[in-house]
Amino acid sequence: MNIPKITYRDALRQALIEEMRQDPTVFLLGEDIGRYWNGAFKVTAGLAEEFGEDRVRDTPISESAIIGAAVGAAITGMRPIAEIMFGDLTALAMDQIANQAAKIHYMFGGQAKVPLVIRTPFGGGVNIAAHHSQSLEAWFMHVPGLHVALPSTPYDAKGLLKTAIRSDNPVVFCEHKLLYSLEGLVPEEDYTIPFGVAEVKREGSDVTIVATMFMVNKSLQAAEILEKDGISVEVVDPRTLVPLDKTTIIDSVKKTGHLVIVSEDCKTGGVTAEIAAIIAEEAIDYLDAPIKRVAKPDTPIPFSPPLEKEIIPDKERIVDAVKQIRKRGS
Amino acid sequence: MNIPKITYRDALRQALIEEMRQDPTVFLLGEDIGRYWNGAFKVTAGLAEEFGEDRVRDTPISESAIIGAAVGAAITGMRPIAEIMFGDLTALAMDQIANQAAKIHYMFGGQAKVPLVIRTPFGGGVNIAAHHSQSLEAWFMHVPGLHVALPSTPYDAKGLLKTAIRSDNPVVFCEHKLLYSLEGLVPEEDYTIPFGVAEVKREGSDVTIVATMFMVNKSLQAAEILEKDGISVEVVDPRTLVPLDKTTIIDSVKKTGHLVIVSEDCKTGGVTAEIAAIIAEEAIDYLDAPIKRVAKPDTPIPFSPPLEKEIIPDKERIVDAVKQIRKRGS
Amino acid sequence: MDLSKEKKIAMYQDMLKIRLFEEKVFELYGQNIVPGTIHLYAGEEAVAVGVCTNLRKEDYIVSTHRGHGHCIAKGARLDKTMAEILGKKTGYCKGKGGSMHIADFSIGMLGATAVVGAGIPIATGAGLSIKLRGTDQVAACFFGDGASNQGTFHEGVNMAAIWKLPVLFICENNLYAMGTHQRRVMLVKHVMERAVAYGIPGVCVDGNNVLEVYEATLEACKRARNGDGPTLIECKTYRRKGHSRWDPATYRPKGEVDEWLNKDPIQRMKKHLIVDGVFSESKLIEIEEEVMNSIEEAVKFALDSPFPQPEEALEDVYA
Amino acid sequence: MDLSKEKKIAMYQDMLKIRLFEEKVFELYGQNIVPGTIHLYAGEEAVAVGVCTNLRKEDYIVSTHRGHGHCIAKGARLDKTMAEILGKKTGYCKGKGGSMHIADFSIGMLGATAVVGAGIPIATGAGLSIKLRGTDQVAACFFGDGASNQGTFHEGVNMAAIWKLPVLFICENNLYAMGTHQRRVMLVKHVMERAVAYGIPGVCVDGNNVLEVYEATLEACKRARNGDGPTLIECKTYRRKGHSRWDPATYRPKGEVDEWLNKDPIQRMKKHLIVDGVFSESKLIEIEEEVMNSIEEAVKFALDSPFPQPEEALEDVYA
Ligand SMILES: Cc1ncc(C[n+]2csc(CCOP(=O)(O)OP(=O)(O)O)c2C)c(N)n1
Ligand SMILES: Cc1ncc(C[n+]2csc(CCOP(=O)(O)OP(=O)(O)O)c2C)c(N)n1
Ligand SMILES: [Mg+2]
Ligand SMILES: [Mg+2]
Repeated sequence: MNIPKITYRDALRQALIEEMRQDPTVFLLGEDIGRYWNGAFKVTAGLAEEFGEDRVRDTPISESAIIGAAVGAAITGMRPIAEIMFGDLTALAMDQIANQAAKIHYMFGGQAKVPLVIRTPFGGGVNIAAHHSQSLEAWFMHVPGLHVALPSTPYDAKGLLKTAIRSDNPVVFCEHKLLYSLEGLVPEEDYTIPFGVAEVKREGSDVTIVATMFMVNKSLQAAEILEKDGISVEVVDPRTLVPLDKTTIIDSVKKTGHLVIVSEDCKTGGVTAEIAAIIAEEAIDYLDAPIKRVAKPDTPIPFSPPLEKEIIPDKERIVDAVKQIRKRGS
Repeated sequence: MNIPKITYRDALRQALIEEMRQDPTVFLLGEDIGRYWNGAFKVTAGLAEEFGEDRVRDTPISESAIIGAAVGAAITGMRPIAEIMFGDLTALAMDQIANQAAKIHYMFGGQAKVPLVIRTPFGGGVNIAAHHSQSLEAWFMHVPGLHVALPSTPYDAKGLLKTAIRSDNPVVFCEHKLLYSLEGLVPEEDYTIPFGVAEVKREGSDVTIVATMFMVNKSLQAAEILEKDGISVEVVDPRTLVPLDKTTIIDSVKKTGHLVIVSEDCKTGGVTAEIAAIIAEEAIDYLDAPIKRVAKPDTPIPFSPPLEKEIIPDKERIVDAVKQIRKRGS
Repeated sequence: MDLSKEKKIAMYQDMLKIRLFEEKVFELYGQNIVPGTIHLYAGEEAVAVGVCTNLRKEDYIVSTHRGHGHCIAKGARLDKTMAEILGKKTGYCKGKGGSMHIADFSIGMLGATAVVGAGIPIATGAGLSIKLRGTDQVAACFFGDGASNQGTFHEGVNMAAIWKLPVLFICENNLYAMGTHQRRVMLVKHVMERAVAYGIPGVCVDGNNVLEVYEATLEACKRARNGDGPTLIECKTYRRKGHSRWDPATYRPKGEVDEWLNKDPIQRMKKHLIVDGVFSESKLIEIEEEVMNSIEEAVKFALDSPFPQPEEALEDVYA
Repeated sequence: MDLSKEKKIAMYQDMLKIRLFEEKVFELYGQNIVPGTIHLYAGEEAVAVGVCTNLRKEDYIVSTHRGHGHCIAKGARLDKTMAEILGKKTGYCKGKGGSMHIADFSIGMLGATAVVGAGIPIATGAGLSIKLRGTDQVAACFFGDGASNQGTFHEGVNMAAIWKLPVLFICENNLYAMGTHQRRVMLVKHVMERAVAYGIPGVCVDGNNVLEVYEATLEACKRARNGDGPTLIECKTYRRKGHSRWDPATYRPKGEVDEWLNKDPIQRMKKHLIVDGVFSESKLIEIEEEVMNSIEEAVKFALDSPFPQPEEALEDVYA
């Protein structure tokens, strides 16, 4: 079998196309996702042409109503996929996401389902400064009722997006600007990846790195470097934060006794905090050294290239973190 | 000296009045804070009468513009105190809080100051369900540029609010619905409590409890019960989450070797996660047992009294948590 | 107007049902049986009933914190409504929602939201769903004068306008948002004037006259089902009580209150029915008794129902 | 109109400064010297200049992602502006803000925000501050046609209206929000029509005619300084280039583009100045050279300036 190599962007588009073809209730809405612009990151290119402007719907610049309208459509039989052009702008729709979409199923005693996907790109690295570069997945992780998916490869992107679209729960689907052009093997046929199942992206025995999104790549690079120094690193990618596959993470920590958590969001109160806390509660006895978090320092994201480069975690910082706890722990 | 006993509500009001009297740039805005309603929780009662409707300004129901207008006033020489009637509704103003107020000082290279206080009540326990009961301080903790204060006593309420008002940074000032009527000793004169200084609300030697807001009270009650069982509990109240007084927390853990963290917000990605992570990174060697988090389970907040009671942490759950790790750890 | 005698009587009966239901809720919270807060619909019955009389079962409504009347007018069961308000397991939402979050999806009642204005884009979404599915349903969205200052109003109405969605935006203008008089928070005299900004029709009716509300909605429904898009209907009305459970509403001048209490929608409809010869006073008393009985039954059902088990708090987070 | 010869020349000069500055930015990003994205103001110069000519140094402006023109018109230094755009330490924001977040508080330029519409309530707040401090300043708020669909527009303008704040809401209607034509996202023909919803005056001017913009703003400033509240001024204009750095703007029909390029605000002012006998063509060329020199100097300054040190990323989080 010949599995084609395509980009993360195309993998996402494939998932959208396949699901839209087989389920007429699936539709897209968002700013400039249609034929005139194809989406800010071109994920929806060609979709308006195939499915028409009714199902690939350009909206006004009204983030709150984009999500609100998606919620209204979701509770009345449709499966909307809303795009928020930049993850930072989810802040404008926070009430609709966290108070409405997330809570409707519960508040109404299970009467309503909210099969809604919110696609949005997070992440820095392209010098577009404080309002277009954040990684805010931790906000959504803290809101019961939401699922949070964050694929790091084209394969995961397609499989997770299909699961998200078929889910009866609202899903915040986090993409990463620097991943869109990354290539990987993606089967052309239908497949899904279940939520709550982490993947060990690289096996190792000395140190566990739990990393998400673009940081998975950087962690894999760090692992290569560390291997030359004789340190065997296991890289675990949770793929969804909610539900979170604690078992795979804990099993890896049991094996290695060392944990480094890597995420691009702000350190305080971020993704790395929750994962560290879980281990501190449930698996502390297996640790041979303190946990180490590698995250963005607590600053807004600056524009100037040397400044931005400074604060976004890179492979050197990951290597350092691993070495620090290895020195201590064994 | 005779220190009067007043409520948390009155302590807050005292702080507002004193600061407004001495600084003409301080003013309040929010929904129904004026003479017709006095604020949903009556904190601003009488203020419109003393300071006039210009400085105690009723607004339309426009949370986003309330904060936006406060930001605009703050960067042009005023010291606005904005009230968001319920903490849940900060979601409507999330962009103005997290993307504008928090980032302006940084984005503009330090040119502008944003001396803005956002007062808002969090917390459950009064059966007003999913949209009026949340505790969302972890969202703000995750946003660099914001300070986050959360007083648990009338004394702290007054001292911290004065510090917040005099601060040149935006402060999310978290109040708790069930604390408003709580009484405590509050000096009538001017005093402030610095941010980033935790208070040991009770000394003890066996277990450290770090707790915030209404959970401080419940933790103190739990400590009483535990004392009878021969367990000596130290209760640490951080009082501000940003900046966070790590030293006092770590020192206490060094002493007791046991840590229980108690907060009313959702467990996943919440306040307890960050504090646990700090210890797992910086003080793990002092722990004689796993860390234990006592928080609200990951559900929206239900209306019915038995349901709400079930999920909000109470003293029994705190006692249990302490006993569990004590059994294990020593 | 194409209103049959039967329909008129049904409208009267529905308004009365709401009024007596609300009086019962008031009584129960006086006895401390109702947890949390409550926003009574009493005084505004003509709006919900005038609107919902035009709706079919499969049509949608989106409600607010002041939603009991919307539920009942759309055809919700009194017993499950009352049980929900009391936090019982037999309530519409198994006690999880309460007064501010009632819903009955089986009759197209898409739920109340306690975030003022948040329902507006949700109704737009229901309209979008109708359009995409190609049915001739409509979605009616209730909201207050205060809500019309929210950004969601602007975004939600504009979106429905540009896409010509079958949505009825029903502004229940009861002059106040909590203690805030409309004139202190908007310069327009009528919320309806804002329709211009979206290029859709706006109408203003006496919201205490159920027939006027009915007629305006009839027109708007026709437009909507015809594919001609949304209408903004402002209904001038007044709440008989304070904003919420604990509000004595001292911010309302006595003259104003008296004037409005005199315009009671139920009394007016009653008079109309009698003058019009639709029904005799004695028949109306009979109806009243019938309604009262149904409410007593609902109360009994609710009171006799069990609270949910504590562990149910952990259910229904995910579908 | 009370416009002196000097003022007219200054207006021409400012427009030219913006145009040539933007052309330089375009050239520099062609050479890959500009990091990130860029939204050029070229074509819309008459708006910023027409408005800011009425403003005093102590008046405020609030800007957008398309903000270079606003900066320059309000009197910002070209060198520090260019340095900021290139991410240099000598820029207005020490390189932390970049093109989308320039500010110069020393001249009342309260900053650009890259969140569309977010500046509107901030401008309202500046107006509130003016009112509370009792000065006669005004705050001018720039935003696009697309931004007028944001909830913040509704909330921010309404709040300024009810409190009669000295704010000028300047809608730069360049027909598109990215690839989205105005007609696809609002049913009103003119954004200005939305003023009705807030009970404030709305005016619509040819945004490529700097004198018209000037005049409308003059009137609005008078109202504002007089305590009569805000005005919504819509300026019809057009961007010469794509929305942002990488946008070829193929969604705009050629006829439309040509028509608008023909209405170039700078050429029109130039013609006016010559016809009016204000200045000779040769004098205008002299001005052009002067402007060009100042831009070359700014570019040199920016290029020669160092980048910030990496560790500066950690500074300025808190005051
Ligand atoms: C977004 C939001 N802001 C504030 C509140 C608090 N609150 C509840 S009801 C209400 C007044 C609503 O006024 P209106 O829309 O006129 O409806 P009415 O209560 O008059 O029916 C307010 C301010 C809320 N629930 N949601
Ligand atoms: C709230 C928000 N939504 C979307 C974007 C992405 N975006 C940047 S500029 C723009 C178009 C803005 O259009 P308009 O307000 O007309 O201003 P123009 O670019 O035409 O000057 C969009 C959608 C953003 N930055 N902020
Ligand atoms: Mg009202
Ligand atoms: Mg535009």
